[in-house]
Amino acid sequence: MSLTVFALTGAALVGLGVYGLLALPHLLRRIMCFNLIGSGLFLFFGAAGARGAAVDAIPQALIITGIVVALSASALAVGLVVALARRTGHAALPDEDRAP
Amino acid sequence: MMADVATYVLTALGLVFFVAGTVGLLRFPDTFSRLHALTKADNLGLGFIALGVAFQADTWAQLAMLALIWALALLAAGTVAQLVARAALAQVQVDE
Amino acid sequence: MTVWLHIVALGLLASLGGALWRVWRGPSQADRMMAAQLVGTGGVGVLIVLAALQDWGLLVVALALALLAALAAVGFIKAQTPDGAGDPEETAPPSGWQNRRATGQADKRA
Amino acid sequence: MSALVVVLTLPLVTALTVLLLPARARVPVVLASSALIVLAAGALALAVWHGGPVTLAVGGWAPPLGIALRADGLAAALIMMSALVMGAVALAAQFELTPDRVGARMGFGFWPLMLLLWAALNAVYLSRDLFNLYVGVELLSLAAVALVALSGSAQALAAALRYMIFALAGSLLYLAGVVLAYGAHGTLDIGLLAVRVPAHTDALALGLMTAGLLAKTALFPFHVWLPPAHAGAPAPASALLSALVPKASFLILIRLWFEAMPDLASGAALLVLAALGAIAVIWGGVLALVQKRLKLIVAYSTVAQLGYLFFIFPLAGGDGSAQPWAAGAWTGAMFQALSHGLAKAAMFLTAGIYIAAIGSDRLGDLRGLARTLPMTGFAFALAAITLMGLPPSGGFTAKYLLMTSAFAAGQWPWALVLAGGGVLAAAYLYRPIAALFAQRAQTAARPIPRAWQAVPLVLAALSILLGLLSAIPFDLLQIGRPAPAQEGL
Amino acid sequence: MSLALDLALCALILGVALATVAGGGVFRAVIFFITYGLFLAIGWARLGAFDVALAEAAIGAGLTGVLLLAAHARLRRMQAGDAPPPAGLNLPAALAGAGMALALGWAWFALPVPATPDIASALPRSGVGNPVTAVLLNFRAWDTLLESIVLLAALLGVWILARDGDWNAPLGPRYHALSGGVLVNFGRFLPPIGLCFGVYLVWAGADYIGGAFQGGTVLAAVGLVALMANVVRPPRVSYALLRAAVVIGPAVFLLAGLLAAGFGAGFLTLPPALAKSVILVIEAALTISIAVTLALLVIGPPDDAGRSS
Repeated sequence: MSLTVFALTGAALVGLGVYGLLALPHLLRRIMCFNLIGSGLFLFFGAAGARGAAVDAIPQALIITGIVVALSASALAVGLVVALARRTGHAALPDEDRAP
Repeated sequence: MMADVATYVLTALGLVFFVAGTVGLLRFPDTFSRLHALTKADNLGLGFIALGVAFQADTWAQLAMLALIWALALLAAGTVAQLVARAALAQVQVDE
Repeated sequence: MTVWLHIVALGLLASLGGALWRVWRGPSQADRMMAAQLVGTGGVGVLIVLAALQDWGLLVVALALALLAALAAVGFIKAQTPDGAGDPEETAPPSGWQNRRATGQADKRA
Repeated sequence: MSALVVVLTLPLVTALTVLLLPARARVPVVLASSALIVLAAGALALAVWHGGPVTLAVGGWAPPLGIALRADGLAAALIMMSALVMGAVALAAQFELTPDRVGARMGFGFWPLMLLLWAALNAVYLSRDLFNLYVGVELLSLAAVALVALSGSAQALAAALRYMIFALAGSLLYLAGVVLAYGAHGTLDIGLLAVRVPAHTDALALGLMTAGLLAKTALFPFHVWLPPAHAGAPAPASALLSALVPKASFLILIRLWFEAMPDLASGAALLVLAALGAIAVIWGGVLALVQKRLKLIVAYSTVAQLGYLFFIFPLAGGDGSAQPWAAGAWTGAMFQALSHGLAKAAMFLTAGIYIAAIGSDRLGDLRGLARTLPMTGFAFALAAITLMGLPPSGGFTAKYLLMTSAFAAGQWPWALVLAGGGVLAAAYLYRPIAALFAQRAQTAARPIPRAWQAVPLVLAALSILLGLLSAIPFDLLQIGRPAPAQEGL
Repeated sequence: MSLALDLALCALILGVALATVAGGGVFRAVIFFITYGLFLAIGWARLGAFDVALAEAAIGAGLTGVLLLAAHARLRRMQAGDAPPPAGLNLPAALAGAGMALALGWAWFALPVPATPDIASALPRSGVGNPVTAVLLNFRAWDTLLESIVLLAALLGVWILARDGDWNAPLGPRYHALSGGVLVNFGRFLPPIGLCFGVYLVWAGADYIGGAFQGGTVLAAVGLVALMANVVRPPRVSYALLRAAVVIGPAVFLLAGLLAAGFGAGFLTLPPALAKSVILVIEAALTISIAVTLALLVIGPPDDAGRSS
């Protein structure tokens, strides 16, 4: 039962993150939303890996790898946002596509 | 048995301090009084919880760990409270 | 004992929920950060209780959390200073703090 | 030590070495090790050619516990193509990205990022493990985003961020599918997933992974990030990004649809994939037609050329088994991937030469440059032949194979798109060619070393050679080809 | 009782996440995000995934939080700290989010319970007793090696974001602090504790809770405190020892794998007799690289404050 609670929480976190990613213009908030989606997926994964008779260690190891990868990506994204703001004064992408 | 009683009493006390800290955080009128309420309460709260749980510990290592956690929290909270107060004094800024 | 520890953990979580309201309300950044600090300490408390309840190994997690909460707070303090790299105790930035080779007190010491 | 381990690790070893070396030792080391990797890629292809697919259980742990690597003909061919492109880009970059031309920052940053990109590509080509592929693709994306941002202009940074958002969203969608796949089957290995007990969640898992990979492959309508990113990077980086990076996510799509879960392919899904590809061919071509800068034309052409790859899904099969055209479409799409890689890298490298010579890549400024830089103009024209799909290029072989299978399968709309796309390519490439070969030179050009000019020429010639000697790559691509690619999805 | 605790915890996790997404103001969102990581760490503890709880506490709640706080402060000084909050509910986005959540929710009830890889019988040959460490450093070592390279790629990516004029300046902003002040004393006092704790985590990770990533993160955290308190000075990009520290982890890992291949055992194959010591050596080297890389990722590219606006 507890596992279901955590898994559904994970699913809801993914939904929240997807909403924020699409709806929020500020890039720092989008980065946070990426992390919400990632951690929601991991929570779902962790709950799924704990269903068997013994807790499966592979999801846990993969999640740790995933957390580190997510941090790496966040750090690069944050760096890009700061560098962009330094040159343009905005922390949001221009709305119009460069495509004609 | 005695150990269990100690745990009940001390953790309850810790909980009370935490709740008091939260109430202070919510009720006090300005930033500085909230800050004061907070640092006192949550350090004592954590201390009593740690002490209460310590009566359930099996090994000395666990006791040492509990002591270390509390000491670290105390140190960090003291430092941080002082610096945050200075920062807040320098610029009482209201964001958004 | 198990039931009691559950109750303590639940009570702590409820108290933290209250602190979150202060994070929401602010109004100053310091208010939000201090409330978050209380949430951090409370989280350490919850983990200590869970350590007694589930596995003493969780004390390691509690210690890591305590350490990292301090880092977040220091990061906040830095961010509060005028240039984002200072120290609130330097009431005014040392003369020429813009220039890293200039005579900030900390520079002399190093 | 097997060639597979060498191609897997030598780019990494070189990247780490380059970080420790002083600036002047950097380029010789990269060039030497690039040559070694090309040799190792050749040895790997030879080993696959003679002995069939090469497999390796990393750490001695077989799946589902460990990670399996496998070089089939397709992986070997892609590794070889990537090695050639990387080697050429390194040769061009030693002229173009020297510290005194572009500054110490770019002069340093390009090399380790290029090598990490290479390592990620080879890791993805070889891996059989869905989560390992995730890590590999993340490494690929981070290195690629950094390369886009390398020039540091506001435009490049915005393009890099837009790219990053698509790449991260794609990664997370893919990861969601991986989580469901492991949750349902307890394995991440492509081979073991192929023999799994089907679960209700499989379609969702495959759909999520596919959507994520489409975003990374820049298939219409996920293509908006690609042109600014590829056009904003320094030319050698653009060459890598356009020629190689989308191929990695496309390869994972192939692995998923043809190897891991071919049983889930429904006619409608295959139709959607190919239809999006068809729209990309037309839309990318039309947009390329209206661009005024050479790099943007070439970048939009990538959107169009990647679209052809997706014709593989409905054409590499039909409703029966063992149709004769299956081989044609599957191999045709792979030929497209290979020849586009070589030709597109050549085009971006020529763009880099023009920018170095006259400081601009506007079509108006390029007028008459083929007179001052004849080798470069010739290289561009050769690469254009491949992209238009004219004989005897590799692009012609690709489109011929795809078109005959479309007719054989009775799916003539794809053939129509192939023909239309060829006409569009001829139209959008005619403009820069006409400008380059115009009678009088517009701008005075700075001299360009002949060795630099020769690099894109060699790549473009290789893309033609791929068509002339198509029998060898054709046979290599058949080695270890998954059964559904023979019988159709 | 236990279920009530989990329900309360999940409610807090969701509430904090909602506040991160829906609340106005970027700073508030950052603070909520920090508390989110904390509650998530407790959630992992409840799920029995102690190593993940440790990683989440250290990385999710700690480092990511500092990263975002520092970025927000920099953006605020460029008047880019906030964007106008979007008006009302974005319906397409809400539909996409709800669709995704519902799809995953449905999947949870539709997922079969599969047979999972047999770790227990392979564990004695892995050289370590902690199954998570065995997966990370032995069974799926190639993942972990690539992951350490991902960190390196991110660091290079952050470095090249420097302005050309700043390239030879020390990394990060120019931190300064009042000599003898509270912050400096804290910056002197904390690192020794963190050092012991981090090393303990690496050492204990082989058989108990911990590991190179968690230990490295703790080291990075105290390193950051020391940097911010100006007790330690950040080096320049060109500093040889820095380059060596960043490279040593992946390098030792690769070398071990290639040596194994050279002796005919196969790439990254650790003979059971040697596995424990080899893993400890790899973890020690990895910890150094992870700690340095993570700390430098957070402080960002060289940024000469004197020339910044």
